[in-house]
Amino acid sequence: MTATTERQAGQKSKTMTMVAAVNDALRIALERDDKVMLFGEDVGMGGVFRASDNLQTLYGEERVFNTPLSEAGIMGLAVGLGIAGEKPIAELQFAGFIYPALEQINAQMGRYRQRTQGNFPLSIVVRAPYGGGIHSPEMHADSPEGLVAAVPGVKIVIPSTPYDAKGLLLAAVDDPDPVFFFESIKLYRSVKGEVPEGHYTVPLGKARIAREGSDCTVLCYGGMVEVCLEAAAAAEGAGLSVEVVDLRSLVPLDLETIAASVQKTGRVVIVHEATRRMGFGAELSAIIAERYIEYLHAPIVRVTGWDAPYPPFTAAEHMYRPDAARVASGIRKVVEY
Amino acid sequence: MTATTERQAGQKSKTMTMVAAVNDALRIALERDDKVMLFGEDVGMGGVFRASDNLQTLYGEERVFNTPLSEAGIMGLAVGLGIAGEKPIAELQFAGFIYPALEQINAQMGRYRQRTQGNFPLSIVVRAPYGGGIHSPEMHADSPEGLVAAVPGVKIVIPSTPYDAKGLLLAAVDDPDPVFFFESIKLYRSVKGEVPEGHYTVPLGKARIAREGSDCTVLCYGGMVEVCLEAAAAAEGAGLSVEVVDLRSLVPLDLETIAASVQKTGRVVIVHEATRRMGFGAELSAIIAERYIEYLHAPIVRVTGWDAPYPPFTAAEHMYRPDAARVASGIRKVVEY
Amino acid sequence: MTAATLLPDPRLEGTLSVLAPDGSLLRPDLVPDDETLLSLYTGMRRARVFDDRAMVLQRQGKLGVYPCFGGMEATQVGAATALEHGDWVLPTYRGTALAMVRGMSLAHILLAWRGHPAGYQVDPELHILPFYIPIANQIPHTAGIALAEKRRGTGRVAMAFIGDGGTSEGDFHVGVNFAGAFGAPAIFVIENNGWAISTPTSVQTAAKNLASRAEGYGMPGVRVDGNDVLAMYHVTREAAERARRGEGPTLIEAITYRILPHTSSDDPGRYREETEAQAWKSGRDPGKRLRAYLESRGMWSEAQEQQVMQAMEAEIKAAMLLADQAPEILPEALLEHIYAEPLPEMLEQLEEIRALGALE
Amino acid sequence: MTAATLLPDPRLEGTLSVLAPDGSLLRPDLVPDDETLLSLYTGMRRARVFDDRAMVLQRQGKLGVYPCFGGMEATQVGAATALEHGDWVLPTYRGTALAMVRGMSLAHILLAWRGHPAGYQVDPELHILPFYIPIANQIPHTAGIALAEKRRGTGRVAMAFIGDGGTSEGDFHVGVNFAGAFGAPAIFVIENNGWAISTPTSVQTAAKNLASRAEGYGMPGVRVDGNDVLAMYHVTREAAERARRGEGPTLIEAITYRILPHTSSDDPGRYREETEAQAWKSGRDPGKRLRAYLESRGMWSEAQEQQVMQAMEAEIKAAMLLADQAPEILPEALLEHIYAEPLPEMLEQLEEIRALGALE
Ligand SMILES: Cc1ncc(C[n+]2csc(CCOP(=O)(O)OP(=O)(O)O)c2C)c(N)n1
Ligand SMILES: Cc1ncc(C[n+]2csc(CCOP(=O)(O)OP(=O)(O)O)c2C)c(N)n1
Ligand SMILES: [Mg+2]
Ligand SMILES: [Mg+2]
Repeated sequence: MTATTERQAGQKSKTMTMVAAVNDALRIALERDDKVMLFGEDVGMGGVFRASDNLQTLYGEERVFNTPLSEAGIMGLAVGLGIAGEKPIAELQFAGFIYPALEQINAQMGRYRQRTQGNFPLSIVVRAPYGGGIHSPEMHADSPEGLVAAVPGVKIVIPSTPYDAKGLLLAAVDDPDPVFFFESIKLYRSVKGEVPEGHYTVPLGKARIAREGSDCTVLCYGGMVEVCLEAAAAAEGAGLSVEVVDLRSLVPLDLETIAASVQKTGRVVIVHEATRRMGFGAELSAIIAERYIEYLHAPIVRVTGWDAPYPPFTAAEHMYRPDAARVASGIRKVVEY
Repeated sequence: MTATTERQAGQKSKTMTMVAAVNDALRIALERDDKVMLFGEDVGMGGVFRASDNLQTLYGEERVFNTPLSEAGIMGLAVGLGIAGEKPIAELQFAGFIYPALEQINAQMGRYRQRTQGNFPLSIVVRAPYGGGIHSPEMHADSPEGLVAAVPGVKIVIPSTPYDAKGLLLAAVDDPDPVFFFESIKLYRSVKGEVPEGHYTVPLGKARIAREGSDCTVLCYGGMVEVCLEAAAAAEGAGLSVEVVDLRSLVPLDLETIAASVQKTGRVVIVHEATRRMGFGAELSAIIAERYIEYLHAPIVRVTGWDAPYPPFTAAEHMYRPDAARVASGIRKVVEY
Repeated sequence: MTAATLLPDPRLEGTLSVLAPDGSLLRPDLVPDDETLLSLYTGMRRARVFDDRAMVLQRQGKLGVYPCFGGMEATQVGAATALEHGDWVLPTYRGTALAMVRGMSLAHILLAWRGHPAGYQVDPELHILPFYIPIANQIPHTAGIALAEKRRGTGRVAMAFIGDGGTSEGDFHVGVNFAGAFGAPAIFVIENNGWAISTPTSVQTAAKNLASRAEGYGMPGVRVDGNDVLAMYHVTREAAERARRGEGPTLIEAITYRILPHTSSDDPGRYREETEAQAWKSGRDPGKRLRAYLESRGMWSEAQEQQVMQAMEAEIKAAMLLADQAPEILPEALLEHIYAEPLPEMLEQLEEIRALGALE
Repeated sequence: MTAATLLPDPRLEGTLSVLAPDGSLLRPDLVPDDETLLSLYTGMRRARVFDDRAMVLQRQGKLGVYPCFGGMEATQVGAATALEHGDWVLPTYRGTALAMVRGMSLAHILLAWRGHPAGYQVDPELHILPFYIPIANQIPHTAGIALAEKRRGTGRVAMAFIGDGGTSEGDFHVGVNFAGAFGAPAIFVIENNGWAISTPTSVQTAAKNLASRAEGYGMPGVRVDGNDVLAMYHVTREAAERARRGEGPTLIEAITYRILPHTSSDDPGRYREETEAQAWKSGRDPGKRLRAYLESRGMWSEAQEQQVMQAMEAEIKAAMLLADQAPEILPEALLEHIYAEPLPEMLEQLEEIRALGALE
């Protein structure tokens, strides 16, 4: 069950939204392995984004269920089930509600394998809708992937297409380590794509060149990929060739793809929704400054959320979440340097 | 009460340990302002490191007291007291037990000023002994300053000398924002220094050149400063002039001092005990790669804890916590580049 | 009233009622003075009108996601009315009626539900804190505020609301226990409306009721009919008096029902039959209940009713006008009030935002 | 026995005892069979000898900070003995006696308290998890493990220990409530030893007792004399049987006393008079109590006592020899078992560590 297989030749496919792709992956995971259980706040009725729609009906209340309202409890339950050899898929209703669960994540989930010297590995998937773009209330648009990346022992995956969402989620379920799977709320219904039927996996730790280019590298993931592609397309008009790297997985990180792109372009812009200070861009930048500085022709620029909370509702969101214009301005900074 | 004053000329001084300096600052803070309250697990009897020794006797159980055992509760209590206009000084018994409190820190303490548009500012100090070096049990040697630095709205101070410990702590008490004050456990009793009697402050946001040098800049703080100084002294033997910058405060960060040093040396080593991935070194490196890359002659090297939990007791600690030899090897990497 | 509405609801077992659902008086000893009676009634009416209107405004795109409270107004109006000026109130997102009773202006409330910074600038004089979105976080704050008041000997109390679902969070436990341990003058009101989005209370916990938690924190636990505003008023007042006497906190479980969706974004049809909601709606409406009683005493007429409704509609209209005139949000708003003084890099970020505005 | 030791302790009010402190039999109906009696007694003796010895070893620099449990061995030995093979045990840092009863080897335990990785490699067959350092984290795990066993229909239960101080943490609440809500076969034992380092239980909470929390989670709460190993054995067994019958979790509050310092690093003289500790030590020692009973039935002699003690001393010596022979810790140990496969950058970090070793 741990072998990951890429998409089979001849596999049929369907056009679907990102949330449908997630739902499809969850259904297949439940179908393939009786150890898989799916739970979280309101997961039984399909979840607030309908990612688990219909799954309780198909697989029963024993395997797909609501929990009491506690993120620490949901993470702790997942750890306990993992200790006992089950394969829990836990949902945090919004990534902004991960904070009460950080004790269980940091002190337990990430450390359990080492604390038991490999005797109690935890094969857990934690799904969390993250990020902004839909005018949500306070705390509902946070991007805490950087906090989770600080935890040794957990992996982090963030898809940007329906195809990847399904394949990466199925790979995460097969993975022997705890995997955080952040799903961009903005992309749930705004993006459609071809998704093969049945089981396939996209391997963790491999970035995707979303657009090739030679003048500048843009590193991004999740909800920012479409924004960066838009900026890259606009830059083309100005005669600039921008490479957009969709990291797909922050831990493990695809150092090879990053190295190759930086080596080629010598200029790097990093884009994420999270705050700048201690966002995952800090780690990306540090890695590049440590390993590939000889290739750099310009400062590494971060285009990110500001060092402030994500603002609620419509009032100021447009000034907070990076858009193509801001990415373009970041690109200009590095190419004009 | 908010004006900060540097040490007065003619102020008498005493040689004391770091923990004595902390105790002295706490006593003065309690003495100066009736709004100051001091609490946490076992704080009443002086705390497990005796930082609050004798203070309950002096200021009574109403102002210096034990709380029930909950870090979330301690942080939440501090927020509530802050809302009501008090000036709480809360202790987390070990920084490694900050994780259950991250909800209160991230969702509340850091956001309250903005959420109330300045009407409910929180003048809170959170003290937390951090880091390794004393063969402590699992989870007792963590360095979570990077996680806290990810929270907009809070400040972070980490002293490395008794003089700074007292002056920075008194400045933190006067500060109108929540300030996290991380105290290196290793330094508590191993370091002595001259400390003026009475009240004085060391301003937040100003780094200290712990040793001047011209070949290479070492950025460090807290328990790593003495280690870096040792490495710098050893490097001198090899004809290298190493500048050691004791940051003292991570938020706000003294960009000017960092810029001046990087500009002078063109080579940077960053040292901390926390894990490398998403440690505060990531942010430091990213800031330098974004602002001062033109001055760099070498990669930015991070000498840090490994991407793994801090090991318990004596068995493997010597291989985990950066020591002078490791810092020296980092220095060699950047100067020999 | 249909037959269904008359069925006793097991959730209400052991709760205090002053009025029966049909408005008949059960506890003459607990009826407050006329002025209070009228202010409780108009408070509920005004709140309900606002709530209905807010749902419409939300559908028109004039508010963000709105957490409606219609049908539950008695818990909030009763509890808030029982407090004095200077007492603190810590609401959940569903606490708009608490805010109204505390005197927060409707324009302010509308701006809050638009996410306009002005809507967050709560007036410290009102002693009501902003709507708490992350669940249960306010509970430890309540312990802290109450402890501060105790230390100062002001006789003020701090009251927090929380949902039935919210009682499962760690912060609920931690905060209530702290308040108990410190003997702090706090009141915790569990607004038990039967649901946490799609999760019924029976899935939330195996406890028979939530007031039974009180003993484990060393404080009295009180169960009350949350749709009976006189009962709510009474138990809150008693709890406040206990607290002021230095006898510590109280845990109140108010049984009510969420007859509406969770918020303007929710579709309860996905997870429940509406029969129970219908029964509560038609049979246990808190406004109708008190009105029937007031009418039986000749204290209320249809004319008065119309007057309150119309005045409220006019007030909302005026508030909307005011809210619409709120100043445009400047880039500064994003980075202001994070620290007392912005950090240098934040000033640079502000320049970036301004420059982008110029670009577009 | 001095007069002081005979004073009734109010903490014990309402607890179940099978034996009086002097070993006289109070509940003949609850005495287990002879084999169990002897294994409970020798379990306690062995545990106490180990604990005494471990404190000495710690002072000699041969163990890290050691959390002693002497005087509290009955809670752990009684509870662990009541379970079956295959049931799960989640200990706190103070749970060395639990580990011994579960069959963890002494060498293994010694290595754990040295921080040697081998000491963490708990044998999954024993179903005892590593000593939990961060307080209360194990409680939600217990709910998860118990839920897994319930789903599989194995009839196995999961039992967690926690201290009185630990009950104030959010994770305690969250985990116990989850177990209740899921009707999971879990047992939560509060090892109430009166102190959380320097904080007495009366400062920890205003609750009269901690078993009173149970009702708020919808499960039975049981109070037991934690220094009476027969009572501990009995209530744990009952709880396990309930759980196996599908009747859900139980919360047990075992009243005991921390007669020793918090750990080898603590000095209780800083925060308490030792009179209470002395009274418990001399008047309520769990080993003496059972021994007196066994002797009254002619089931134990001084010769047997000497044999157990000497065997245990020999066993500890042998374990120390084994522990001292544990392989030197290689750099690999730091970065191994973080992930199933190390990340590429971790392999580089490993090279760095190795290079440093070569340097020095
Ligand atoms: C910490 C946290 N987790 C999850 C949510 C998402 N959420 C918002 S309301 C809600 C249900 C709350 O139910 P209850 O406490 O009963 O209050 P009610 O909405 O019924 O008034 C959830 C899960 C949140 N706001 N905060
Ligand atoms: C989350 C967390 N906070 C703080 C500590 C530090 N600490 C270790 S033991 C202890 C007291 C625990 O008391 P109690 O739960 O009564 O257990 P006992 O030690 O008495 O067995 C504290 C505060 C910790 N280990 N974990
Ligand atoms: Mg509810
Ligand atoms: Mg204890």
